[in-house]
Amino acid sequence: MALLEVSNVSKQFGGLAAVSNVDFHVNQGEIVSIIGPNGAGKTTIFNLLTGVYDVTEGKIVFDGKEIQNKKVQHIVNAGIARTFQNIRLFKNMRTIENVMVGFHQNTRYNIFDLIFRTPRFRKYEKEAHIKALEVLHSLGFEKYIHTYAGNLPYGEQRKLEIARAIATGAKLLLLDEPAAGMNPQESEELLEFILGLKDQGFTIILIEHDMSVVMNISDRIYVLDHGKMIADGLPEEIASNQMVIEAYLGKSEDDAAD
Amino acid sequence: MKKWFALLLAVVLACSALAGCGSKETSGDDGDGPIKIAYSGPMTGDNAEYGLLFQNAVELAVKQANDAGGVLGREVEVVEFDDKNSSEEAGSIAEKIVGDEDIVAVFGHFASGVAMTAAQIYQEAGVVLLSASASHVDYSSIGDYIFRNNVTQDVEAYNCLQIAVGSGVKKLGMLKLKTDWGESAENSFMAALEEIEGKSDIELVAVEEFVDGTTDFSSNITKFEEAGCDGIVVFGMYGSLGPFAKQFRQFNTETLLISVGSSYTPELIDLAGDAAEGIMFPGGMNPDSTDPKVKEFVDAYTEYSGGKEPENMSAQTYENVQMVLQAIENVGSADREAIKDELYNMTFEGVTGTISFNEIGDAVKTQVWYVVKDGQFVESEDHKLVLWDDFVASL
Amino acid sequence: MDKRDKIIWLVLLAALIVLPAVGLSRYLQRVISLIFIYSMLGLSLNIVTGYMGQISLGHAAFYAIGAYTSGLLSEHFGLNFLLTCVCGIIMAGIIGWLFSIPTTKLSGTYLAIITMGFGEIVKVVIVNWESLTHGTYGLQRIAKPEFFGFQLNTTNNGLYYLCLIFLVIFVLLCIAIERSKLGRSLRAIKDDPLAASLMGVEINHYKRMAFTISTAMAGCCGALYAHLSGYVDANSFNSDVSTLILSIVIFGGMGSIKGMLLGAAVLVSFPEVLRFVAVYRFVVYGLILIVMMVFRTDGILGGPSKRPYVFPRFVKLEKGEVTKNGTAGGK
Amino acid sequence: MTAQYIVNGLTMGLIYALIAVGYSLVFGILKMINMAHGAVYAFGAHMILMFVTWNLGAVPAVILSVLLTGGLLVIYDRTILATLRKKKAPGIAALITTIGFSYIIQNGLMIAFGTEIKAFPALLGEKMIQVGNVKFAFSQVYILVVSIVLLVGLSLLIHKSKIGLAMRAVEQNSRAADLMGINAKGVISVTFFLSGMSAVIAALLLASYYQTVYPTMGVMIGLKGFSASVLGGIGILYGSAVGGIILGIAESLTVQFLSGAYRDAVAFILLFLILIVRPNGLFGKAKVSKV
Repeated sequence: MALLEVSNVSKQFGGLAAVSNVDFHVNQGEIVSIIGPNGAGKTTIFNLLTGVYDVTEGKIVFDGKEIQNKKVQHIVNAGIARTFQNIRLFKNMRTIENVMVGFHQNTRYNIFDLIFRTPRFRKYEKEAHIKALEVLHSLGFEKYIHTYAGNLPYGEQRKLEIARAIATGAKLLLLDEPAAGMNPQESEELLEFILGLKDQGFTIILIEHDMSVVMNISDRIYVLDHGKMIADGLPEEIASNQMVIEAYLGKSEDDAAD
Repeated sequence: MKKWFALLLAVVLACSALAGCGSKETSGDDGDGPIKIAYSGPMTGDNAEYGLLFQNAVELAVKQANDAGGVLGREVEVVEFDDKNSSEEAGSIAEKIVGDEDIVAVFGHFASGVAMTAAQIYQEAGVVLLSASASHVDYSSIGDYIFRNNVTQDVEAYNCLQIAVGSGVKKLGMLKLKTDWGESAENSFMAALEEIEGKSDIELVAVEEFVDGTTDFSSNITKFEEAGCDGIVVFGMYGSLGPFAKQFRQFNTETLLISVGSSYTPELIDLAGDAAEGIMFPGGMNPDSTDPKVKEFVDAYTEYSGGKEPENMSAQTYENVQMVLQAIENVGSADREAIKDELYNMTFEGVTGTISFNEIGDAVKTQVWYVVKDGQFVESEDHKLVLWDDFVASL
Repeated sequence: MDKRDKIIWLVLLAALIVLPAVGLSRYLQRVISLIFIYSMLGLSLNIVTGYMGQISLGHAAFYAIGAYTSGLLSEHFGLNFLLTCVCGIIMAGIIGWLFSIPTTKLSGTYLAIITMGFGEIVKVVIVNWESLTHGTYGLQRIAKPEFFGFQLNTTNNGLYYLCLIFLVIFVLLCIAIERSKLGRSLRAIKDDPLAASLMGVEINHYKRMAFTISTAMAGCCGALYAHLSGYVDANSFNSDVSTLILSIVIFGGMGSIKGMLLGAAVLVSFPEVLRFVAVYRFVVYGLILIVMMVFRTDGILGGPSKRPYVFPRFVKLEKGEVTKNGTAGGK
Repeated sequence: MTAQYIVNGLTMGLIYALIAVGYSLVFGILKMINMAHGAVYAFGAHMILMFVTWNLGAVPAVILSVLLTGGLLVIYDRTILATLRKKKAPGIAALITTIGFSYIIQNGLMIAFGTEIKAFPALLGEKMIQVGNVKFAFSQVYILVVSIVLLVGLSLLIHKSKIGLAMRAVEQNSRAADLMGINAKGVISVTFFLSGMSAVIAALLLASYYQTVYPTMGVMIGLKGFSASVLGGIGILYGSAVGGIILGIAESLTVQFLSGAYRDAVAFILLFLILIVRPNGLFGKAKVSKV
């Protein structure tokens, strides 16, 4: 049974069908990429998966449970976390605080615990701090612990966003164009990092334009164009698929004639 | 570094601010040096015009006393405060005044609510408070140090009813300012109406309230018209009476308008213009009276205040200062308690008539029936205000 | 809290405890007690405006609710101050919670508008509900707090110390909130609400909680003020008071606890100093607001602190890792 | 007699509409509430009074007052708000400066003109007209005519004229408008000037109808005009006009059926309900927030 099962999902904004009758699935431990030209509806799918938008029709089943149109907090609790196309870190908070906000749902103490500093408060705060430090170590962020997220270099901010998503304890990570705006050396480094995540057992859905990253990292690829799935399969198949090329490059002069 | 500097600067500012106004603690009035009295009134915020009018009256009385050689051969000095017509400010000022042992008596605090807040502190510390404007019924009962040389609410309300009945009003309307002053004026007026139940065919047919600062009375006027009032009593200051009269006269020119003494100022004529014609008041001192005592005070006040004419409450403030100075003269010392005791048993020939305080500190005042005739406040020839009990008996 | 902060707090506390021994006049005591109360009001609004970035222009409404609840209970039932104060806290908190339910979905300008409207509505209710609140007369001669027969008033410095004790409690409460999941969530909501919700923070729940805590704290200040001044009416809680509280938060520095005390000290003592300049002080007061916003938007003590992140005491770290004073460095 | 109340309500409603327009103009462009608008209204009234007492005649007094008040707002925007925009300061900062600005104007007026209520000449005459059993002053007709002319004129200017197009462009995205060669700074100044003008005209109409002027006259009128603009949907001109009229009539009916004491409360209770039910006001559209 796939970890994530998306069947016949559509999303209409008034007349415009951003996404129509999309089906795809992701198995445990896989890295699946969704590619397609700008405005194909990739980020809309992420918003549907994370509950930011409600589906107009169709079902999304994650880990055996239906999660479409559920509240954002329930979906995060169920184990899906995401990053954003344009970075949305808590700029005025420190690196370690950003990660600890990720731990939010696992730090189970209430208002009275925090006022009277009860043992329960101390236990969860300590746990949160230790885990945050571990996550930051795995990123090699020792020297950035005290820095404010807004002051981090661009590449590190991308990584921190992923670290924050991991901190929520998610099983499925939705990475929205993590390599955007990165030079080859940085995207190479990111590639290693994502593969590292795969080894740690995370399942990943990747939206990405940088074909060098997509082709090397993905187990399977789906291609989306104008809200419809036009192709899916292994990276090699997708690379040579005529429809995909047309979707990206458009029809060549003579083909259009006939 | 910059933040440290800003922090340091702000802390220094705050400390100097607080140290700057710490008043020195001195022992009681030790018989020499200037006699200090305090005046506090609203210099800013609402009713600031009254605050300034009273300030002139206090300063005039002190200047005249000092020109005549001071009291007990000592110069008199006034310490002035602005209580912004707010109880919280008045509380702080009262604490400051009672803290300064040299101050022997306090005048002012315009509105009843503000005066009563401060009165608790003066009473606790034993400093005489003499108000010329508080009209709240239980103001003086706060304590034996609390005096009032002003017509109390009930006397003024009774006189308004006297004017209404005397002018033959049958269907009476009431327009009431929504403040503690307006509430207690209404209560006294209702009590007066009950007293003359059955003895006169006057009937209260409409009661309208308005919030301070209202200038649009159109809806209230429409209600009075619907009730068919031939007389309306307005419990409000000249700032509300003026616009109301102007708007009311656009709708109806016969109905009689009656208001309280405090609306009896030249500014009313500016605001209401010819709509003020025929408005009747129970009032205190008449600035154009021919009585030499009044004439001399009015001229001295107008000259001192640079052209502002005194109204009744400023005259009462002037008398209050003179009374306290007279009390110090009689007792031969500026001791706070001695002044208080002397005030109870002295009578004083003031500008508004002879004044003596009853056992709870209220001055027994009589009022005059005034009417506005072509822009002037004139004593009504054909009617005279009598004591309330005589009036009830005469019905 | 790192070493430097601890020293500052202890020195400040010691100074404030010793101050009355220097012989404060009743007037100065009253002014300083007012500064304590307005510091607490600043701390209460700081939770909504400082941490969460939402403006409330009607905070005086909850200050009034606390004052009237405590004043009326002590007038009708003669309850001890602590009891009436707790009731004031609960009443203001409950009304704050009820108010926050429909308004959490509003933000920014609209929340500012509706809180301002609520402030005016509370004032009208106080003026017109004569049977309960004595209407425009206000509450007269509110009893001074009494503990075991010992009455606190300005002659025995009692009220001064009562306010100081409450201030210490408020400061500790705010530090506890700031250094916890709640504090982090509120600041995350301020920075990016959508990202915060996607990290599992239930936005509306935390906004309501912040609002309720803030209004409950304001209720406590109201109870304290009622018994300090002995007289309250509708005008003691008008829109100028709300603006003053907001200005304290802005002037002191949004999100900075020390900033609240500083803001209150300067903005409350300032009109007392310029008392002789009567009318001008409001003009200068307006100028302060403008100058602050143009030149120092973070206020005097606001803005991100340069000092390293402080790990809680109970987080003992193995030697090799990051020690408390951050050997790992950082900007 | 309810007709009489409706007429009274309509008069106040149109004044609230004019004030609401002032708020909508500024909010439309800068997404900022100008908390000093009530004080600007009082400033306009006192300027007219001052020029009239210099017996310059009614029309020149009003024109001078419009120039002075509009100029004051433009200077305020260019000096203070522009620096805040340059520094990308948060929204609160601009809001707080307007609160400070209103303190300065109001207390400046108190210093210059004293705090007592002053008489204002009835520039629009005092004749009364009777239609059926409804009586109203001639100046009420003036208020009706002038405010409608102004409201329509401003709407035409915004929606039909070139400067109006520029204003709407700056409203959507001032950086993009700059790139298109629109002088955003100039457009913002014109907006402030128009907002000041609408306040002065509202002041002229009301002050000559009630013939009273005092420094704090703008506080309550400002708050109510503000509620009216939110009622109609802030940023939308015709919304403000409708909001103002609804508020004026509701207020007048409250005084008729309840009592004068609740006159001010009705504005805020109405505001409270509208914001809960339709936060964007009667005519406002909900904005879709993009991720």
